[in-house]
Amino acid sequence: MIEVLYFAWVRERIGVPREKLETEAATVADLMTELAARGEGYEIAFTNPKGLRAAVDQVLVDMDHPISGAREVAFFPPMTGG
Amino acid sequence: MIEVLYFAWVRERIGVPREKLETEAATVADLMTELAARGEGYEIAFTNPKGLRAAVDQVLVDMDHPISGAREVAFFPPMTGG
Amino acid sequence: MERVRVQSANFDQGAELNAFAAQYGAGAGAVVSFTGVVRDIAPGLATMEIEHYPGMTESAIAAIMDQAQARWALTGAAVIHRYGRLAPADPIMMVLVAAPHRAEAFAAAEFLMDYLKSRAPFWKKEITRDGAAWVAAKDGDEDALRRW
Amino acid sequence: MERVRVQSANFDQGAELNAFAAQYGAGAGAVVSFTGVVRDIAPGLATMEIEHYPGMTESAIAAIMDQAQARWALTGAAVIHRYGRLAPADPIMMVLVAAPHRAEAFAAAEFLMDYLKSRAPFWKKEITRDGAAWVAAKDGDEDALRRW
Repeated sequence: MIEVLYFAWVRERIGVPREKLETEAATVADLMTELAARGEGYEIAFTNPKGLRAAVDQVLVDMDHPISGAREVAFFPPMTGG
Repeated sequence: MIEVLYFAWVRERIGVPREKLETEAATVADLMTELAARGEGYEIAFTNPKGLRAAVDQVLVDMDHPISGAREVAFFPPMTGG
Repeated sequence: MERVRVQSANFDQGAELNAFAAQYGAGAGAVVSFTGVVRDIAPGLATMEIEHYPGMTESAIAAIMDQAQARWALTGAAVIHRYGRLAPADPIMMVLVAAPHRAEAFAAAEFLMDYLKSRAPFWKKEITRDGAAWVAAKDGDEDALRRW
Repeated sequence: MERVRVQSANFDQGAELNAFAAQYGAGAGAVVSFTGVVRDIAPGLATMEIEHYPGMTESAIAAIMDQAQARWALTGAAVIHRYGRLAPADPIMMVLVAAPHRAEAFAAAEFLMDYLKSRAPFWKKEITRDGAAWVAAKDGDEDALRRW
Protein backbone atom coordinates (compact mmCIF):
# COMPACT_ATOMS: atom_id res chain seq x y z
CA MET A 1 0.00 0.00 0.00
CA ILE A 2 1.20 3.43 -0.93
CA GLU A 3 -0.35 6.81 -0.15
CA VAL A 4 -0.68 9.10 -3.17
CA LEU A 5 -1.10 12.84 -2.61
CA TYR A 6 -2.33 15.47 -5.07
CA PHE A 7 -1.88 19.23 -4.86
CA ALA A 8 -3.21 22.34 -6.59
CA TRP A 9 -4.89 21.72 -9.96
CA VAL A 10 -3.91 18.03 -9.88
CA ARG A 11 -5.94 17.66 -6.66
CA GLU A 12 -8.85 19.57 -8.21
CA ARG A 13 -8.86 17.38 -11.34
CA ILE A 14 -8.81 14.16 -9.37
CA GLY A 15 -11.20 15.34 -6.70
CA VAL A 16 -9.43 14.03 -3.60
CA PRO A 17 -6.31 15.29 -1.84
CA ARG A 18 -4.97 11.80 -1.10
CA GLU A 19 -5.77 8.14 -1.46
CA LYS A 20 -4.27 4.77 -0.60
CA LEU A 21 -3.49 2.40 -3.46
CA GLU A 22 -2.12 -1.02 -4.18
CA THR A 23 0.40 -0.73 -7.00
CA GLU A 24 2.88 -2.86 -8.90
CA ALA A 25 4.59 0.25 -10.34
CA ALA A 26 8.39 0.31 -10.09
CA THR A 27 8.88 4.01 -10.77
CA VAL A 28 7.04 7.30 -10.49
CA ALA A 29 6.43 7.23 -14.26
CA ASP A 30 4.95 3.70 -14.02
CA LEU A 31 2.63 4.88 -11.26
CA MET A 32 1.51 7.79 -13.45
CA THR A 33 0.62 5.40 -16.28
CA GLU A 34 -1.43 3.30 -13.84
CA LEU A 35 -3.16 6.36 -12.43
CA ALA A 36 -3.99 7.79 -15.89
CA ALA A 37 -6.21 4.71 -16.49
CA ARG A 38 -8.33 5.30 -13.39
CA GLY A 39 -10.80 7.78 -14.93
CA GLU A 40 -11.24 11.05 -16.72
CA GLY A 41 -9.83 13.38 -14.05
CA TYR A 42 -6.76 11.18 -13.71
CA GLU A 43 -6.32 11.00 -17.45
CA ILE A 44 -6.33 14.79 -17.75
CA ALA A 45 -3.89 15.12 -14.87
CA PHE A 46 -1.43 12.47 -15.94
CA THR A 47 -1.34 12.52 -19.72
CA ASN A 48 0.80 15.64 -20.04
CA PRO A 49 3.57 14.77 -17.58
CA LYS A 50 5.68 17.78 -18.65
CA GLY A 51 3.75 20.13 -16.38
CA LEU A 52 3.92 17.72 -13.45
CA ARG A 53 6.35 17.29 -10.60
CA ALA A 54 6.61 14.40 -8.17
CA ALA A 55 7.94 13.84 -4.68
CA VAL A 56 8.69 10.47 -3.10
CA ASP A 57 8.53 10.52 0.68
CA GLN A 58 8.53 14.34 0.57
CA VAL A 59 11.64 14.69 -1.59
CA LEU A 60 11.40 16.11 -5.12
CA VAL A 61 12.46 13.43 -7.63
CA ASP A 62 12.68 12.71 -11.34
CA MET A 63 9.98 10.63 -13.00
CA ASP A 64 12.21 7.57 -13.31
CA HIS A 65 12.74 7.46 -9.54
CA PRO A 66 11.87 4.07 -7.95
CA ILE A 67 8.94 3.94 -5.55
CA SER A 68 9.49 0.53 -3.99
CA GLY A 69 9.41 0.86 -0.23
CA ALA A 70 8.07 4.42 -0.44
CA ARG A 71 5.42 5.50 2.05
CA GLU A 72 4.01 8.36 0.01
CA VAL A 73 4.20 9.73 -3.51
CA ALA A 74 2.93 13.22 -4.32
CA PHE A 75 2.01 14.79 -7.67
CA PHE A 76 1.70 18.51 -8.26
CA PRO A 77 2.33 21.30 -10.77
CA PRO A 78 5.55 23.35 -10.65
CA MET A 79 5.78 25.18 -7.34
CA THR A 80 4.91 28.85 -7.11
CA GLY A 81 6.12 29.81 -3.65
CA GLY A 82 8.07 32.88 -2.60
CA MET B 1 37.81 83.95 -2.59
CA ILE B 2 37.09 80.26 -2.39
CA GLU B 3 35.98 78.20 0.59
CA VAL B 4 38.02 75.05 1.18
CA LEU B 5 36.55 72.24 3.29
CA TYR B 6 38.36 69.33 4.91
CA PHE B 7 36.84 66.08 6.18
CA ALA B 8 37.90 63.08 8.27
CA TRP B 9 41.65 62.68 8.70
CA VAL B 10 42.36 65.55 6.28
CA ARG B 11 40.45 67.87 8.62
CA GLU B 12 42.32 66.47 11.62
CA ARG B 13 45.73 66.95 9.96
CA ILE B 14 44.98 70.54 8.99
CA GLY B 15 43.22 71.41 12.22
CA VAL B 16 40.23 73.31 10.83
CA PRO B 17 37.10 72.08 9.05
CA ARG B 18 37.01 74.93 6.55
CA GLU B 19 38.77 78.15 5.58
CA LYS B 20 38.48 80.93 3.03
CA LEU B 21 41.41 81.45 0.68
CA GLU B 22 42.57 83.63 -2.17
CA THR B 23 43.97 81.41 -4.88
CA GLU B 24 45.31 81.65 -8.41
CA ALA B 25 44.99 77.87 -8.90
CA ALA B 26 43.29 76.79 -12.11
CA THR B 27 42.55 73.20 -11.13
CA VAL B 28 42.01 71.09 -8.04
CA ALA B 29 45.54 69.71 -8.42
CA ASP B 30 46.98 73.24 -8.58
CA LEU B 31 45.11 74.13 -5.40
CA MET B 32 46.55 71.06 -3.68
CA THR B 33 50.08 72.13 -4.59
CA GLU B 34 49.39 75.58 -3.14
CA LEU B 35 47.89 74.10 0.02
CA ALA B 36 50.78 71.65 0.55
CA ALA B 37 53.09 74.68 1.02
CA ARG B 38 51.04 76.17 3.86
CA GLY B 39 52.56 74.14 6.70
CA GLU B 40 53.27 70.71 8.08
CA GLY B 41 49.70 69.46 8.46
CA TYR B 42 48.90 70.57 4.92
CA GLU B 43 52.05 68.96 3.60
CA ILE B 44 51.14 65.60 5.16
CA ALA B 45 47.59 65.82 3.84
CA PHE B 46 48.41 66.88 0.31
CA THR B 47 51.66 65.17 -0.64
CA ASN B 48 50.13 61.74 -1.23
CA PRO B 49 47.20 62.71 -3.43
CA LYS B 50 46.38 59.07 -4.24
CA GLY B 51 44.44 58.64 -1.03
CA LEU B 52 42.57 61.90 -1.53
CA ARG B 53 39.29 62.76 -3.19
CA ALA B 54 37.97 66.18 -4.08
CA ALA B 55 34.58 67.76 -4.67
CA VAL B 56 33.96 71.09 -6.40
CA ASP B 57 30.69 72.73 -5.37
CA GLN B 58 29.63 69.45 -3.75
CA VAL B 59 30.21 67.27 -6.81
CA LEU B 60 32.94 64.63 -6.82
CA VAL B 61 35.55 65.50 -9.48
CA ASP B 62 38.93 64.42 -10.85
CA MET B 63 42.03 66.28 -9.76
CA ASP B 64 42.38 68.09 -13.09
CA HIS B 65 38.95 69.65 -12.72
CA PRO B 66 38.93 73.47 -13.07
CA ILE B 67 38.01 75.52 -10.01
CA SER B 68 37.49 78.91 -11.61
CA GLY B 69 34.16 80.27 -10.51
CA ALA B 70 33.74 77.57 -7.86
CA ARG B 71 32.23 78.53 -4.50
CA GLU B 72 33.69 75.64 -2.50
CA VAL B 73 36.27 72.90 -2.91
CA ALA B 74 36.40 69.98 -0.48
CA PHE B 75 39.17 67.47 0.22
CA PHE B 76 38.65 64.15 1.94
CA PRO B 77 39.74 60.50 2.03
CA PRO B 78 37.78 57.83 0.11
CA MET B 79 34.25 57.65 1.47
CA THR B 80 33.25 54.88 3.87
CA GLY B 81 29.48 55.20 4.03
CA GLY B 82 26.89 52.47 3.89
CA MET C 1 13.83 33.41 16.25
CA GLU C 2 13.04 30.08 14.59
CA ARG C 3 14.87 29.39 11.36
CA VAL C 4 11.82 28.19 9.43
CA ARG C 5 8.21 29.16 10.09
CA VAL C 6 5.31 27.98 7.95
CA GLN C 7 2.06 29.48 9.16
CA SER C 8 -1.40 30.59 8.12
CA ALA C 9 -1.39 33.58 10.47
CA ASN C 10 -0.44 37.02 9.22
CA PHE C 11 2.86 38.46 10.48
CA ASP C 12 4.34 41.90 11.07
CA GLN C 13 7.36 42.18 8.79
CA GLY C 14 8.80 45.14 10.71
CA ALA C 15 8.58 43.29 14.02
CA GLU C 16 10.20 40.24 12.41
CA LEU C 17 13.05 42.36 11.04
CA ASN C 18 13.61 43.91 14.46
CA ALA C 19 13.59 40.54 16.21
CA PHE C 20 16.00 39.10 13.65
CA ALA C 21 18.35 42.11 13.77
CA ALA C 22 18.35 42.07 17.58
CA GLN C 23 19.54 38.46 17.45
CA TYR C 24 21.98 38.56 14.54
CA GLY C 25 22.53 42.16 13.39
CA ALA C 26 25.28 43.35 15.72
CA GLY C 27 27.32 40.20 15.21
CA ALA C 28 27.05 40.56 11.45
CA GLY C 29 26.99 44.16 10.26
CA ALA C 30 24.75 43.51 7.26
CA VAL C 31 21.09 42.51 7.38
CA VAL C 32 19.04 41.90 4.22
CA SER C 33 15.32 41.22 4.14
CA PHE C 34 12.98 40.29 1.32
CA THR C 35 9.22 40.41 1.67
CA GLY C 36 6.77 39.10 -0.90
CA VAL C 37 3.48 41.00 -0.76
CA VAL C 38 0.07 40.18 -2.25
CA ARG C 39 -0.32 42.77 -4.99
CA ASP C 40 -3.52 44.75 -4.91
CA ILE C 41 -3.34 45.91 -8.49
CA ALA C 42 -5.16 42.98 -10.12
CA PRO C 43 -8.67 44.35 -10.75
CA GLY C 44 -11.09 42.76 -8.35
CA LEU C 45 -8.50 40.53 -6.67
CA ALA C 46 -10.27 39.48 -3.54
CA THR C 47 -7.86 37.03 -1.97
CA MET C 48 -4.92 34.79 -2.65
CA GLU C 49 -5.02 31.19 -1.51
CA ILE C 50 -1.80 29.30 -0.93
CA GLU C 51 -1.75 25.52 -0.74
CA HIS C 52 1.26 23.69 0.61
CA TYR C 53 2.51 20.20 1.41
CA PRO C 54 2.76 19.97 5.20
CA GLY C 55 5.90 18.17 6.25
CA MET C 56 7.67 18.51 2.92
CA THR C 57 7.38 22.30 3.08
CA GLU C 58 9.39 22.53 6.28
CA SER C 59 12.01 20.00 5.20
CA ALA C 60 12.40 21.51 1.72
CA ILE C 61 12.94 25.00 3.17
CA ALA C 62 15.37 23.64 5.76
CA ALA C 63 17.34 21.93 2.97
CA ILE C 64 17.46 25.17 0.96
CA MET C 65 18.71 27.04 4.02
CA ASP C 66 21.35 24.41 4.74
CA GLN C 67 22.66 24.97 1.23
CA ALA C 68 22.76 28.75 1.69
CA GLN C 69 24.49 28.46 5.05
CA ALA C 70 27.07 26.02 3.65
CA ARG C 71 27.79 28.32 0.74
CA TRP C 72 28.05 31.75 2.38
CA ALA C 73 29.45 32.90 5.70
CA LEU C 74 26.13 33.88 7.29
CA THR C 75 25.62 34.62 10.93
CA GLY C 76 21.88 34.06 10.69
CA ALA C 77 19.05 33.26 8.29
CA ALA C 78 15.29 32.85 8.68
CA VAL C 79 12.32 32.16 6.42
CA ILE C 80 8.65 32.80 7.18
CA HIS C 81 6.09 31.58 4.64
CA ARG C 82 2.32 31.72 4.89
CA TYR C 83 -0.34 29.42 3.51
CA GLY C 84 -4.14 29.63 3.41
CA ARG C 85 -6.14 32.76 2.56
CA LEU C 86 -4.30 36.05 2.18
CA ALA C 87 -5.72 39.49 1.51
CA PRO C 88 -4.26 42.10 -0.87
CA ALA C 89 -1.30 43.95 0.72
CA ASP C 90 -0.69 41.03 3.11
CA PRO C 91 2.88 39.78 3.38
CA ILE C 92 3.15 36.34 1.77
CA MET C 93 6.62 35.42 2.94
CA MET C 94 9.86 36.88 4.21
CA VAL C 95 13.53 35.95 3.97
CA LEU C 96 16.02 37.40 6.47
CA VAL C 97 19.80 37.07 6.21
CA ALA C 98 22.63 38.45 8.37
CA ALA C 99 26.27 38.33 7.28
CA PRO C 100 29.54 40.16 7.89
CA HIS C 101 29.67 41.34 4.27
CA ARG C 102 26.88 42.90 2.25
CA ALA C 103 27.65 40.92 -0.93
CA GLU C 104 27.17 37.63 0.91
CA ALA C 105 23.99 38.80 2.59
CA PHE C 106 22.49 39.85 -0.76
CA ALA C 107 23.64 36.69 -2.57
CA ALA C 108 22.25 34.38 0.09
CA ALA C 109 18.91 36.20 0.21
CA GLU C 110 18.57 36.03 -3.56
CA PHE C 111 19.59 32.36 -3.63
CA LEU C 112 16.99 31.57 -0.95
CA MET C 113 14.31 33.42 -2.91
CA ASP C 114 15.15 31.66 -6.18
CA TYR C 115 14.98 28.26 -4.50
CA LEU C 116 11.84 29.03 -2.51
CA LYS C 117 10.10 30.05 -5.75
CA SER C 118 10.70 26.73 -7.49
CA ARG C 119 11.63 24.16 -4.86
CA ALA C 120 9.41 24.76 -1.84
CA PRO C 121 6.00 23.05 -2.25
CA PHE C 122 3.66 26.04 -2.31
CA TRP C 123 1.01 26.74 -4.94
CA LYS C 124 -0.69 30.11 -5.28
CA LYS C 125 -4.23 30.60 -6.47
CA GLU C 126 -5.65 34.03 -7.25
CA ILE C 127 -9.30 34.45 -6.45
CA THR C 128 -11.10 37.32 -8.14
CA ARG C 129 -14.72 38.28 -8.59
CA ASP C 130 -14.64 36.42 -11.90
CA GLY C 131 -13.23 33.15 -10.62
CA ALA C 132 -10.11 31.48 -9.40
CA ALA C 133 -6.89 30.59 -11.23
CA TRP C 134 -3.70 28.86 -10.21
CA VAL C 135 -0.66 31.06 -10.70
CA ALA C 136 1.54 29.53 -13.40
CA ALA C 137 5.23 29.03 -12.74
CA LYS C 138 7.39 31.27 -14.91
CA ASP C 139 10.06 29.81 -17.17
CA GLY C 140 12.37 32.43 -15.70
CA ASP C 141 11.96 30.96 -12.23
CA GLU C 142 13.48 27.67 -13.29
CA ASP C 143 16.20 29.50 -15.25
CA ALA C 144 17.06 31.56 -12.16
CA LEU C 145 18.30 28.42 -10.41
CA ARG C 146 20.94 27.80 -13.03
CA ARG C 147 23.13 30.71 -12.05
CA TRP C 148 23.83 29.28 -8.59
CA MET D 1 8.08 58.37 3.50
CA GLU D 2 10.84 60.74 2.37
CA ARG D 3 13.17 59.38 -0.30
CA VAL D 4 16.40 60.51 1.41
CA ARG D 5 16.89 61.06 5.13
CA VAL D 6 20.25 62.02 6.66
CA GLN D 7 19.96 62.24 10.41
CA SER D 8 21.86 61.89 13.66
CA ALA D 9 18.89 60.36 15.49
CA ASN D 10 18.58 56.61 15.84
CA PHE D 11 15.78 54.94 13.88
CA ASP D 12 13.65 51.82 14.21
CA GLN D 13 14.39 49.68 11.15
CA GLY D 14 11.27 47.55 11.62
CA ALA D 15 9.03 50.62 11.79
CA GLU D 16 10.74 52.03 8.68
CA LEU D 17 10.20 48.76 6.80
CA ASN D 18 6.53 48.76 7.77
CA ALA D 19 6.05 52.39 6.75
CA PHE D 20 7.79 51.76 3.42
CA ALA D 21 5.88 48.55 2.70
CA ALA D 22 2.57 50.22 3.58
CA GLN D 23 3.31 52.87 0.97
CA TYR D 24 4.87 50.78 -1.81
CA GLY D 25 4.57 47.05 -1.00
CA ALA D 26 1.14 46.21 -2.33
CA GLY D 27 1.76 48.04 -5.59
CA ALA D 28 5.02 46.22 -6.10
CA GLY D 29 4.98 42.66 -4.77
CA ALA D 30 8.67 42.61 -3.80
CA VAL D 31 10.27 44.64 -1.00
CA VAL D 32 14.00 44.41 -0.23
CA SER D 33 15.70 46.09 2.71
CA PHE D 34 19.34 46.38 3.69
CA THR D 35 20.44 47.57 7.11
CA GLY D 36 24.02 48.31 8.09
CA VAL D 37 24.56 47.74 11.81
CA VAL D 38 27.42 48.84 14.10
CA ARG D 39 29.16 45.57 14.89
CA ASP D 40 29.73 44.89 18.56
CA ILE D 41 32.44 42.29 18.06
CA ALA D 42 35.44 44.66 18.03
CA PRO D 43 36.87 44.25 21.53
CA GLY D 44 36.17 47.38 23.50
CA LEU D 45 34.41 49.19 20.69
CA ALA D 46 32.67 51.98 22.50
CA THR D 47 31.15 54.05 19.72
CA MET D 48 31.31 54.76 16.04
CA GLU D 49 31.45 58.33 14.84
CA ILE D 50 30.30 59.22 11.36
CA GLU D 51 31.27 62.48 9.73
CA HIS D 52 29.51 63.71 6.62
CA TYR D 53 29.41 66.64 4.23
CA PRO D 54 26.08 68.40 4.80
CA GLY D 55 24.52 69.43 1.53
CA MET D 56 26.65 67.18 -0.64
CA THR D 57 25.45 64.11 1.27
CA GLU D 58 21.82 64.69 0.36
CA SER D 59 22.53 65.59 -3.26
CA ALA D 60 24.95 62.68 -3.76
CA ILE D 61 22.40 60.18 -2.39
CA ALA D 62 19.62 61.71 -4.49
CA ALA D 63 21.84 61.38 -7.60
CA ILE D 64 22.55 57.71 -6.79
CA MET D 65 18.83 57.08 -6.35
CA ASP D 66 17.99 58.82 -9.62
CA GLN D 67 20.39 56.43 -11.34
CA ALA D 68 18.79 53.39 -9.70
CA GLN D 69 15.29 54.55 -10.55
CA ALA D 70 16.26 55.24 -14.18
CA ARG D 71 17.82 51.80 -14.49
CA TRP D 72 15.24 49.53 -12.87
CA ALA D 73 11.45 49.55 -12.82
CA LEU D 74 11.04 50.40 -9.14
CA THR D 75 7.83 51.48 -7.52
CA GLY D 76 9.65 53.00 -4.56
CA ALA D 77 13.07 53.52 -3.00
CA ALA D 78 14.30 55.16 0.19
CA VAL D 79 17.61 55.68 1.98
CA ILE D 80 18.16 56.57 5.62
CA HIS D 81 21.74 57.30 6.74
CA ARG D 82 22.91 58.43 10.15
CA TYR D 83 25.84 60.60 11.17
CA GLY D 84 27.32 61.51 14.55
CA ARG D 85 27.86 59.10 17.44
CA LEU D 86 26.48 55.58 17.15
CA ALA D 87 26.56 52.78 19.71
CA PRO D 88 27.28 49.09 19.00
CA ALA D 89 24.21 47.33 17.58
CA ASP D 90 22.77 50.65 16.36
CA PRO D 91 21.56 50.75 12.78
CA ILE D 92 23.90 52.90 10.67
CA MET D 93 21.83 53.13 7.53
CA MET D 94 19.05 51.47 5.62
CA VAL D 95 18.13 51.04 1.98
CA LEU D 96 14.56 50.13 1.00
CA VAL D 97 13.43 49.14 -2.50
CA ALA D 98 10.05 48.04 -3.86
CA ALA D 99 9.64 46.57 -7.35
CA PRO D 100 7.30 44.29 -9.27
CA HIS D 101 10.06 41.69 -9.70
CA ARG D 102 12.41 40.33 -7.08
CA ALA D 103 15.48 40.41 -9.35
CA GLU D 104 15.07 44.14 -9.91
CA ALA D 105 14.47 44.86 -6.24
CA PHE D 106 17.65 42.98 -5.27
CA ALA D 107 19.75 44.52 -8.06
CA ALA D 108 18.66 48.06 -7.22
CA ALA D 109 19.28 47.57 -3.49
CA GLU D 110 22.77 46.20 -4.15
CA PHE D 111 23.54 48.99 -6.61
CA LEU D 112 22.44 51.60 -4.07
CA MET D 113 24.62 49.99 -1.38
CA ASP D 114 27.68 49.83 -3.64
CA TYR D 115 27.32 53.49 -4.56
CA LEU D 116 26.55 54.65 -1.04
CA LYS D 117 29.73 52.91 0.18
CA SER D 118 32.02 54.79 -2.20
CA ARG D 119 30.17 57.83 -3.49
CA ALA D 120 28.21 59.27 -0.59
CA PRO D 121 30.39 61.59 1.55
CA PHE D 122 30.42 59.73 4.86
CA TRP D 123 33.50 58.79 6.87
CA LYS D 124 33.40 56.31 9.71
CA LYS D 125 35.65 56.45 12.76
CA GLU D 126 35.83 53.63 15.28
CA ILE D 127 36.39 54.73 18.84
CA THR D 128 37.67 52.07 21.22
CA ARG D 129 39.15 52.17 24.71
CA ASP D 130 42.58 52.27 23.05
CA GLY D 131 41.94 55.18 20.75
CA ALA D 132 40.20 56.22 17.56
CA ALA D 133 40.83 55.20 13.96
CA TRP D 134 39.23 56.15 10.67
CA VAL D 135 37.83 53.14 8.84
CA ALA D 136 39.82 52.61 5.63
CA ALA D 137 37.98 52.21 2.34
CA LYS D 138 38.35 48.72 0.92
CA ASP D 139 39.75 48.19 -2.57
CA GLY D 140 36.78 45.90 -3.13
CA ASP D 141 34.37 48.78 -2.58
CA GLU D 142 35.73 50.65 -5.58
CA ASP D 143 35.83 47.42 -7.62
CA ALA D 144 32.18 46.75 -6.76
CA LEU D 145 31.15 49.81 -8.78
CA ARG D 146 32.63 48.41 -11.96
CA ARG D 147 30.04 45.69 -12.40
CA TRP D 148 27.16 48.17 -12.83
